[in-house]
Amino acid sequence: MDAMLHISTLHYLVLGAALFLLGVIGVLTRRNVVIVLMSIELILNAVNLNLVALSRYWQGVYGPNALHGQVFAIFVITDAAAEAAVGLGILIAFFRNKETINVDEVNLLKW
Amino acid sequence: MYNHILSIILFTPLVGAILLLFVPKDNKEAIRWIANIFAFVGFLVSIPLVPWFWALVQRQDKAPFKFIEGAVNNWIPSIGAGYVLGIDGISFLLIMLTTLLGWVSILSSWTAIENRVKEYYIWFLVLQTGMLGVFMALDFFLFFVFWEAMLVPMYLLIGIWGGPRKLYAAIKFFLYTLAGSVLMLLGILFLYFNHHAVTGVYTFSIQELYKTAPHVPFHYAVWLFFAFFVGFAIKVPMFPFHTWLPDAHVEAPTAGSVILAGVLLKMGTYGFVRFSLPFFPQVLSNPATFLNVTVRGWMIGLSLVAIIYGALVSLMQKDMKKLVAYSSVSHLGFCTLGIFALTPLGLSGSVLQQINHGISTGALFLIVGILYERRHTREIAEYGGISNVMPVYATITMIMFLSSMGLPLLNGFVGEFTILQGTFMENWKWGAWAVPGVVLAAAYLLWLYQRVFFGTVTNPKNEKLHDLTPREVATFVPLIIMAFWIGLYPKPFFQILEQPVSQIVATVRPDYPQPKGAVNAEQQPASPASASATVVVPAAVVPKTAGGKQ
Amino acid sequence: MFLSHIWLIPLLPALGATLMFFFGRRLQKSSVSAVCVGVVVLAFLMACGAVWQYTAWSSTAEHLHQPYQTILYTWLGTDTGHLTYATHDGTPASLQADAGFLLDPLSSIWLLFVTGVGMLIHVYSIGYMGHEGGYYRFFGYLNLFMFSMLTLVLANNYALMFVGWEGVGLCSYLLIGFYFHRKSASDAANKAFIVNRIGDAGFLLGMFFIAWYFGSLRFVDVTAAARSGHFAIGDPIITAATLLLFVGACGKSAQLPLYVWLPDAMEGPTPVSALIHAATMVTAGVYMVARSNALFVLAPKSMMVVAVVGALTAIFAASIGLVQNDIKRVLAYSTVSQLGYMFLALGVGAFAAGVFHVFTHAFFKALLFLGAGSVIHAMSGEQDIRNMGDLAGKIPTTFRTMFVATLAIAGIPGLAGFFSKDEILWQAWKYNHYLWAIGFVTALMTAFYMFRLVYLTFYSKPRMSHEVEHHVHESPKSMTWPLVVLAFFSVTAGYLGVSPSLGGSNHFEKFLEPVFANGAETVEAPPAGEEGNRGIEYLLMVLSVAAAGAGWFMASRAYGNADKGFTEPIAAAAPPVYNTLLNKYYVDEGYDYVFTGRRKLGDVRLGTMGLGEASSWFDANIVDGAVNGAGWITRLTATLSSWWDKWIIDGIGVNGPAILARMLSYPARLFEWGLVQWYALVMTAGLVGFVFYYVYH
Amino acid sequence: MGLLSQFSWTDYLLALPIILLTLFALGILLIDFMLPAEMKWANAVTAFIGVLFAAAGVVKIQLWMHANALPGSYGFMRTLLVDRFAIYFFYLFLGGTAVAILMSMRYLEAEHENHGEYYALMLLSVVGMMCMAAGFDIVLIFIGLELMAISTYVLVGFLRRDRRSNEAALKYLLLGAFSSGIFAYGLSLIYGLTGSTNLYEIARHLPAVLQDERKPIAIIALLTTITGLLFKIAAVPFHQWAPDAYEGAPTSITGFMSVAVKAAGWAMLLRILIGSPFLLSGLLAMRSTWVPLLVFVSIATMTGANFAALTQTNTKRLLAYSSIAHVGYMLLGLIAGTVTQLSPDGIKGILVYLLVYTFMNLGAFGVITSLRHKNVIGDELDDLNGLYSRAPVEAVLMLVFLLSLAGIPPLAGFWGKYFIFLSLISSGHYVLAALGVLYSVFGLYYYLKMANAMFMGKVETGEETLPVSLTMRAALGVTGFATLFIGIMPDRFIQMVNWALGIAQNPAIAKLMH
Repeated sequence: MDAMLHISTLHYLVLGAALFLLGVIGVLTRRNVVIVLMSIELILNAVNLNLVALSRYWQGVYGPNALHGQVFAIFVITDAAAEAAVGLGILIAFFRNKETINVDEVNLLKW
Repeated sequence: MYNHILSIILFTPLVGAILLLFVPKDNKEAIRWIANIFAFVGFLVSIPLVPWFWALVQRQDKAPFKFIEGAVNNWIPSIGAGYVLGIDGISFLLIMLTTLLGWVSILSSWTAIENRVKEYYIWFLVLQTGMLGVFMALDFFLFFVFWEAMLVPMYLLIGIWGGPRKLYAAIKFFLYTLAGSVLMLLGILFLYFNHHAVTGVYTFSIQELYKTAPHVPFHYAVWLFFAFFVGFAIKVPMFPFHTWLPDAHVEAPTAGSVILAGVLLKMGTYGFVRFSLPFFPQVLSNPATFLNVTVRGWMIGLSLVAIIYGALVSLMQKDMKKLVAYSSVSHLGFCTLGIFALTPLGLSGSVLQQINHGISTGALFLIVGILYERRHTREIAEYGGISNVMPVYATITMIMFLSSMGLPLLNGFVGEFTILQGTFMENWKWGAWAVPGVVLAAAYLLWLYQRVFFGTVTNPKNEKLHDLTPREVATFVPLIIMAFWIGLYPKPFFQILEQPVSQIVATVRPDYPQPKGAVNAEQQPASPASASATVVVPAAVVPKTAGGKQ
Repeated sequence: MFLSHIWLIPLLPALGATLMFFFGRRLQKSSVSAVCVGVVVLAFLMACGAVWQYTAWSSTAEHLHQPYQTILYTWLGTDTGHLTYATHDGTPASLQADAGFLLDPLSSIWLLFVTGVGMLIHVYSIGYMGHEGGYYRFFGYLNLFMFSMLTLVLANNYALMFVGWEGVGLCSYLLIGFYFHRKSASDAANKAFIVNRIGDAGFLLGMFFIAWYFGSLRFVDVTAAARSGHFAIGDPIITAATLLLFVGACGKSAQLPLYVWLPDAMEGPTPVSALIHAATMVTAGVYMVARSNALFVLAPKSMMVVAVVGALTAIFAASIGLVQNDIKRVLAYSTVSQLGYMFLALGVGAFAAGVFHVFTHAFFKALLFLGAGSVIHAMSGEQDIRNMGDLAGKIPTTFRTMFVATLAIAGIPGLAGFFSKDEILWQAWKYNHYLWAIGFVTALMTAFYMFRLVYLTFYSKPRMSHEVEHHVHESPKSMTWPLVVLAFFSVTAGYLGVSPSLGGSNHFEKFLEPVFANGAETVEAPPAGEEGNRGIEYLLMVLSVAAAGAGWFMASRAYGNADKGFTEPIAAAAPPVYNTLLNKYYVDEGYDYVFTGRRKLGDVRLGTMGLGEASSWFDANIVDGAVNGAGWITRLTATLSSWWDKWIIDGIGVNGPAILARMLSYPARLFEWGLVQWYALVMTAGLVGFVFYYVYH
Repeated sequence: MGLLSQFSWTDYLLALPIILLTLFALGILLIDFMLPAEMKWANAVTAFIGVLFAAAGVVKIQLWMHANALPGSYGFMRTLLVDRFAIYFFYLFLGGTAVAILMSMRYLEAEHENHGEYYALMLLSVVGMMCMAAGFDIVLIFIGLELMAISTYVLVGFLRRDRRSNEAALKYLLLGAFSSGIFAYGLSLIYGLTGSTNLYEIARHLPAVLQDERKPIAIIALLTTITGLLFKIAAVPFHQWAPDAYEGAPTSITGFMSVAVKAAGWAMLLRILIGSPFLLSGLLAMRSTWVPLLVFVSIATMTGANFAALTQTNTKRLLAYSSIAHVGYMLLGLIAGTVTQLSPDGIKGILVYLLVYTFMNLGAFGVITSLRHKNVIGDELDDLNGLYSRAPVEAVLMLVFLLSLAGIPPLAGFWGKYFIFLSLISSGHYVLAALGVLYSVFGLYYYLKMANAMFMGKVETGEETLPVSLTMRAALGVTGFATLFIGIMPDRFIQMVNWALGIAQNPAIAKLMH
C-alpha cells in the first residue's frame, strides 16, 4: 500500500499556492462585493494551509512542540473572521445608501 | 555694540516687521510711518559700520573677514551648522547698498500701495532681513537658509501686489530660483562630506571649507562647479536662465522691482565671488575643455552673450519695465565678465559695477514707477513730450540714464572701465566683444528717452501730469549723490575692495603677478603663498594652473 | 601763478554749468549771460596767462621743452597699486588714471583757440538766442561743453581725455537736441551721440592696448616709452592701437565711415554749429592723433590709413557740398572736407602743418557759421540759399566778414587758409603724388562751392518773397562785433606759420617743435634737399592759387545773376550725378537699411534693430518657451492622466453610451470594472512585474 | 503550566502602554452608553487622558531602561522588543493621536456623528501600531497590523450617512484585506523557509536558505511580504487606495491616517527589513535583492504622485498625493548606503522625516478640518479662496505648513529631506539625489497653488470670519509651533533621533553594525 504516493510538505505548498492564486483571481474578476470578500477569505485559508503544513514539517526538525506555524494559523483565522465581520458591516452601510453591492458602482471617488 | 553690530543690522527690519503685526490693519497711516521709520533706522544702524570698516581698511587689517560674530557650530551642533556672521570689503559694500535701497524703496511705496498695506510692509521688512542675512552669513548652512527664506516674501510681494499676470510671474520666479538653489544644496552637502572625509570634522563654516574644497578631484569638482553655477546663474541671471526676470519685473510692484533689481540679482554674483571662485580654483584654471572651450571660456562666453543679447533685446521692447529688466541682464553680464576675467581689476570693477547697477537700475525702476503711478501704463507708445510737462523729472531721468549708460564722471563708467580693462588684459578678444555692449546701452536708453520725453505732448492724458512731489525727489537724492560720488572719487571704494579681491585672485591664480606694493607685502616678499597664508592652503598644493592668456 | 592753477580753467565753466543746473530757472536772462559769458572770458584770460607763463617756464634751462604737469588726485585705481595687471611682457603694472592736467605747446594752442573762439561765440549767442526759450538751459549746456573740451585738451592721460571726449559727445547731443520738440532735432541728437559712441568704443579699445603694451596711460610715459627705441617701427600692437585710436578720431571728427552725424547736427542752433561742429569739438580727433604722434610715427601703415581716409573724406565731402542748398549743410560738408585735409596732413607726417590748419580753420569756419547765422537771422529763419540773393547791400558787415572768410578758406594768397593749405599740399606732394592730386581737386571744389554760396546769398537776383525781403536787417552790434574780430584773425592767423619757402620763419612750427620732436624728421624729406625742390614748391603754390581762381571764376559765371528758376550747372551737365550728390550718395538711407535697421528691406528688418527684433522673438519663444515647455510638459502629463481616467475608465465603464457597451459586450465587460478592481489589478500587475524582474535577473 | 513561569515582571512593564490604552478604550465604550448627547465630548477627554497615561507608561519604560543601561529589552518570550527605536515610535504615535483627538472634537459635532466608538477605535488602532513598532516576531507584527487596519477601516467609514465615507471605507477594506492576505502569505513562506517566526532567528537562518535551491521561494516570499509593507505606506504601485480613502474619510481621520498610520507602516517596514538598529536582523540579508526594487518603487512614487497632484482640485486628495510623494523621498533613505551595507544617515533621515512630517501634515489637515462649518464641506480648493481675509492666522499657519511640506529651509520640512539627501550624497547616489531634489521643486508647484488660493483668491461667499474652536486652535498652535521650532532649532530633535538609533552624539559616523 505504501506504493501510494507519499504526500510531502511540497504538495501542500503547491495546493496552498493554487488556493492563493484562485483567491487573487476571484478578487480581481468578480463583481459582487460579497464574492470578493469570500475570495479574500480564500487567500487567508491558503495561508493557513501553508502554515499548518510547514509547522508539521518543522515539527519533524525541532521536535514535537515547535508549533509556531499552527499558533500563527490560529491568529490568521481569528483575523479573517474579524475582517469578514467588519467587511460585511461596512457593506451593509454601503448597501443602505446605494441599494447595490456591485463593485463597479463604487465609483464616486475617482482619480 | 561693536562686535554685535552685524546682528543688530540684520534683525532691525525683522523687529520692525514683528512690531507691525500688532498695529491694527485699517490704520494705514500708522503702518506707513512705522515701516518707514524702521527702514530708515535699518539704514542708520548700518552707518557706524562705515567709519569702523574704513578704520580697519586704513590699518590694512589682515583678517579675511571682519566683525566676526558667533561660534562655529553653536546653532545646530549635531550637524555642525553655526550662526556665524562676518563681512569683508565686498559684503560690506553690498550691505550698505541693501540698507540704502531698502529705505529708498519703502519710502517710494508710500502712495503706490493701497490695499493690504500692513502685510506689504511686513513681508518687505522680512525680505530685507533675508537679503542682509545672505551677505553676512559666514556659515554655508546659514547662507542657504537665508538664500531660500528670502524667496517667500518676494514671491508674495509679486504674487499679491503685482500686475495682471502676477500669479504666473510669481510662481515662475519661485520655481526657477528654487530649482537652482536646490542643486546648490547638493553641492553644499558634497563639500560638507568632502570636508569630513579630509579632516574628520563635520562643519559648514565657510572658512573651513575654503581649506578643503580646492582639493576635490577635477572630475567631481566640475559637477560641483556646475551645481553652484546653476544656482547662482539663475539668480544673476545669466544668459540661458534669465527668462524669469522680465516677467518678475513687469509684474512686481515698483518697490518690489527696485529691490529685486537692486539687491536680489547681486546675490548671484556675490555667490560666484564668495563661493564658486575660492572653492573651485582647480576647475576655473584647468585647461580641460568641454566642446573644446574651457569652463572659464564658457563663463566668459555666456557673459558676453548676456551683454550683447540683453542689450539687443531691450532695444526692441515696447514695455518700459521690460526694457529696464533686459538692460539689467546686459549690465550683470558685465559683472560676470569681470568676475570670470579673474584679475584684480576685473573683480573690483565687477563688485563696483554691482553697486552702480543697484543705484542706477534702482533709480530707473523708481522712474518707471512714478510714471506708472500717474498713468497706470508702461507702454512707451503711450508717452511723448513728457519733459515739457515734467521738467524736473526729465532732468533726473537724464542723469540716471547717463549713469546707467556709463558716461564718465558718473558711477556707471568707473565700473565698466575697470571691468573692460581687467578683461582686456586677460584676453583682448573678450574685451573687444564686450565693448559693443556700451554702444548698444547708449542706443536703447537714448531711444527710450527720445520716445518718452522729447517731441510734443501728443497724448491728451499726458497734459496734466504733475511733476515730482518733494517725497519723490527725496527718494532720488541719495541715489544721485552716490552716483556722482562714485563717478568723481571712486578711490575709497577701490581701497575697500583691495584686500578681498587680491585674496580671491591669489587663491584662484596663485601665479598671477602680485602687485608691487601689495597690501601684505611688508610681511615678507609678496610671494603668493604668504599672501594667502591665513585663508588658503599654500599654493604649492594647488595643482599648477595654466594661467596666463588662452 | 596762472600755470600752477591750470586746473581752474576747466573748473570755471563747470562752475557756470552747475549754477545753471541748480538756479538757472530762477535767474533772468541778463544774469545768466553775465555768469556764463563772464566765466568763459575769465577762462580765456587765465588761458593766455598760463600759456604766457608756460613759454617762459619751458624756455628755462632745467625745463627745456618739457610739458608742465599738475596732478590733483588719483581718480581711478588706488595708489597702493593693488589693481594690477600683467603687461605684454608680464611685468606687473597698476591701473593709474589720475585727475591730472598737462600744458605743452600742442595743448596751449588748442587752449587758446578753444577759449578764444568759445568766448566770441558766447558773446554772439547772447544776441542770437535772446528771444529763444530755455535761455539758461542753452548757456548751461554751452558751459558744460567748454568744461568737457578744456578737460579733453588739458588732460595728462588718456583716461581723463576720454572723460572730456565723452563729455563733449554728451554736450553735442544735448545742444543738437536743444529744440527737442522737433523730431528731426532729437533724431539728429541720438544719431550724433550713438555714432560718437561707436568711435569712443574704438578709442577705449585703443586705450586698453596702450595700457597693456606700455603699462601706463599718461602721455608723458607713453611718449617717452615710444621714443625709447625699444619698439620696432611697424610693431603690430602699436599699429592696432593707433588704428583704433583713429577710429575714435573718425567718430569725433566726422571722417569717412562715421561722418553721417555732422550734417544732421545742423539741426542745433547756429552758435552751437559754429562752436562745436566747426571750431572745437570736431578738432578733438586731430588733437588726439597729434598728441599720440610718437605712436603713429612707429606705425607707418596707420599713418598711411589716416592720410588716405583724410584725403577721401575731403574729396567726398567737397563733392556733396557742391550741390547742397541749405546754407548750414554746405558749411557742414565744407568742415568735413577741411577736416579731411587736416587728417591728410597728419597722415603724411606733417603734424605741425595739420595743427596749423586746425588753428586757422577754427577762425574762418567759425566766422562763416556765425555769418550764416546772422544771414538766417536777417532772413527771419530762411536757410535755403536758392531763395536768397542780393543781400550784400542790405547786411554789409556780415557780407564783408563772410567774404574775407570765403577768400581765406578758398586759399587765396595773403589770407590764413592759403598758408596752411599750401603747406599741407606741399607735404602731401612729397609723401605721395596721388594724395596731392586729390587734395588739389578738393581745393578747386572748395573754392567753387564757397563762392557759389557767396554769389547765391549776396550777389545775383533777390529770390526771396517780398515780406521777407522787407524784413531783412543787419544783426545787432553784439552779433556783428565777434564777426569782425574773427575776420581780423582769419587774415592775420596765417602769418604765424609762413613757410620758409615764402621767406617766413614759421614760428608756429618752431613753437610746436618739442611736441613733435622726433616725429617730423623720420618721415619728412631731409631738410638738406629743401633748396633743390623749392622750385616744385613754388610751382605747386601757383597751381593751387590758379585752382582757387578758377573755382571763383566758374562760380561767378554760373551764379553771377542767378534768378528765381536758375539751373545748377552740374544738373544741366549730368542729372544723375547731380541727384546722387544731392542725396549725399544715399549713404544715410544705406545706413538705415543695413546698420541701424530703422527702415525695413521688404518685410525683413536688418541691422541692429533687426537683430534686436530677432533676439526678442527668440527670447520670448525659444528660451522662455523652454522654461514654459517644462511647465507645459508637466501640465500635459497631468491632464493626460486625468483624461485617461475620464475616458478610458468612466467613459466606457460607467457613463459611456449604452450601445457601444453592448456592442463590445465581452471586452467592455472586462473593462466594466469598478475602481476597486482596477486598483487591485494595478497592485497585482506591480507584483507580477517584480516577479518577472527577478525571474529575468 | 511551565509557560506561565516564562512571563516575568518586565513583560508587564513593557506592555504597560498597550494595556493602559486597551483599558481606556474599553472604558470609553462603557461610558459612552451613559453619556447624554451633549456630554459626548467627555469621550474625547477620556481618550486624551488615556493617551497621557500611555505616554506616562512609555516614560516609565524609558526610565527603567535608562536605569539598567539597556538599549532595549525583550518581552513575551522574545516576541516583543521594546528598544529605543520602538520608544521613539511610541512617542510619535501618541503625539499624533493626541493632536488628532483635539482636532476631531468639534469636527464630529459638525458632522453629527459624535459617538464614543470613534475615540475607542482610535486608541485600539494605536495599540495595533505599538505592536507593529515593538513587534520582533512576524506573528505579533501581523496581528498588530490587522488590529490597526480593521479599526482604521471602521474609522474611515465613520460618517454613515455620507456616501463618500462609505465608499472610501469599502474600497480601503477590500484592498487592505487583499494586501494583508498577500502579506500573510509572504510571512507564511518566510516561516516555512526559516522555521521560526522570530526576526532574529529568521535572520540567522536566511543566509543558508539563500545559498541553496530554495532561493526562488525566498524571493517570492520577499516580494509578497514587501507588497504588504508598501501597501501600508502607499508607495506607487500600491498607492491608489490612499487618495480615495483620504478624500472619503472624515478629515480628522484623514489627518490621523496620514500621520500615525503611515508612521506605523514605516515602523513595520523597518522592523521587518532591518530588525532593530541595535540588533540588525529581519530580511537585511536579502538587501541586495530588495534595494533595486525599492529604487524602482521610489522613483515611480515620486513621479506618479507629483504628476497626479498637479491637477487636483480637492485639497484632501492633493495632500494625499503629496504624502505619497513624501513616501517616495523617504524610500530614498532606505536605498542610501551600499548594496550590502545600510547607511545610518538614511534611517536617521526617515525617522526625522516622520517626526517632522507628523506635525506638518497634521497641521495642514487641521486647517482643512477647521474649514468644515455649517454647509461648507471645506475640501475643495476654492473653499480656501480668500481664507486670508476670513481667518488670517489660519492662512499664515497654512502657508507655514505648505512651505514646510515643500522643504523651504527655515521650516521643519527641510530637515527630513536634508538628512535623506545627505545620506544619498555620502553613499554616492548622486543621480538619485539630483532626481529627488528636482522632484521636491515639482512639489512646490501644487503647494503654491493652495497658497495662491488662500492669499490671492477672491472670496465669493459673505465676508464673515471663520469660527475656530478652542481645541482646534490648540491643535494648530502645537503643530505650527513645532514646525517653526524644529525648523529653526532642530538640534534637540536630531539628538533625540540619534539616541533612538544609537548613533553616537558627535556626528562622526557611528558604527551601527556591532
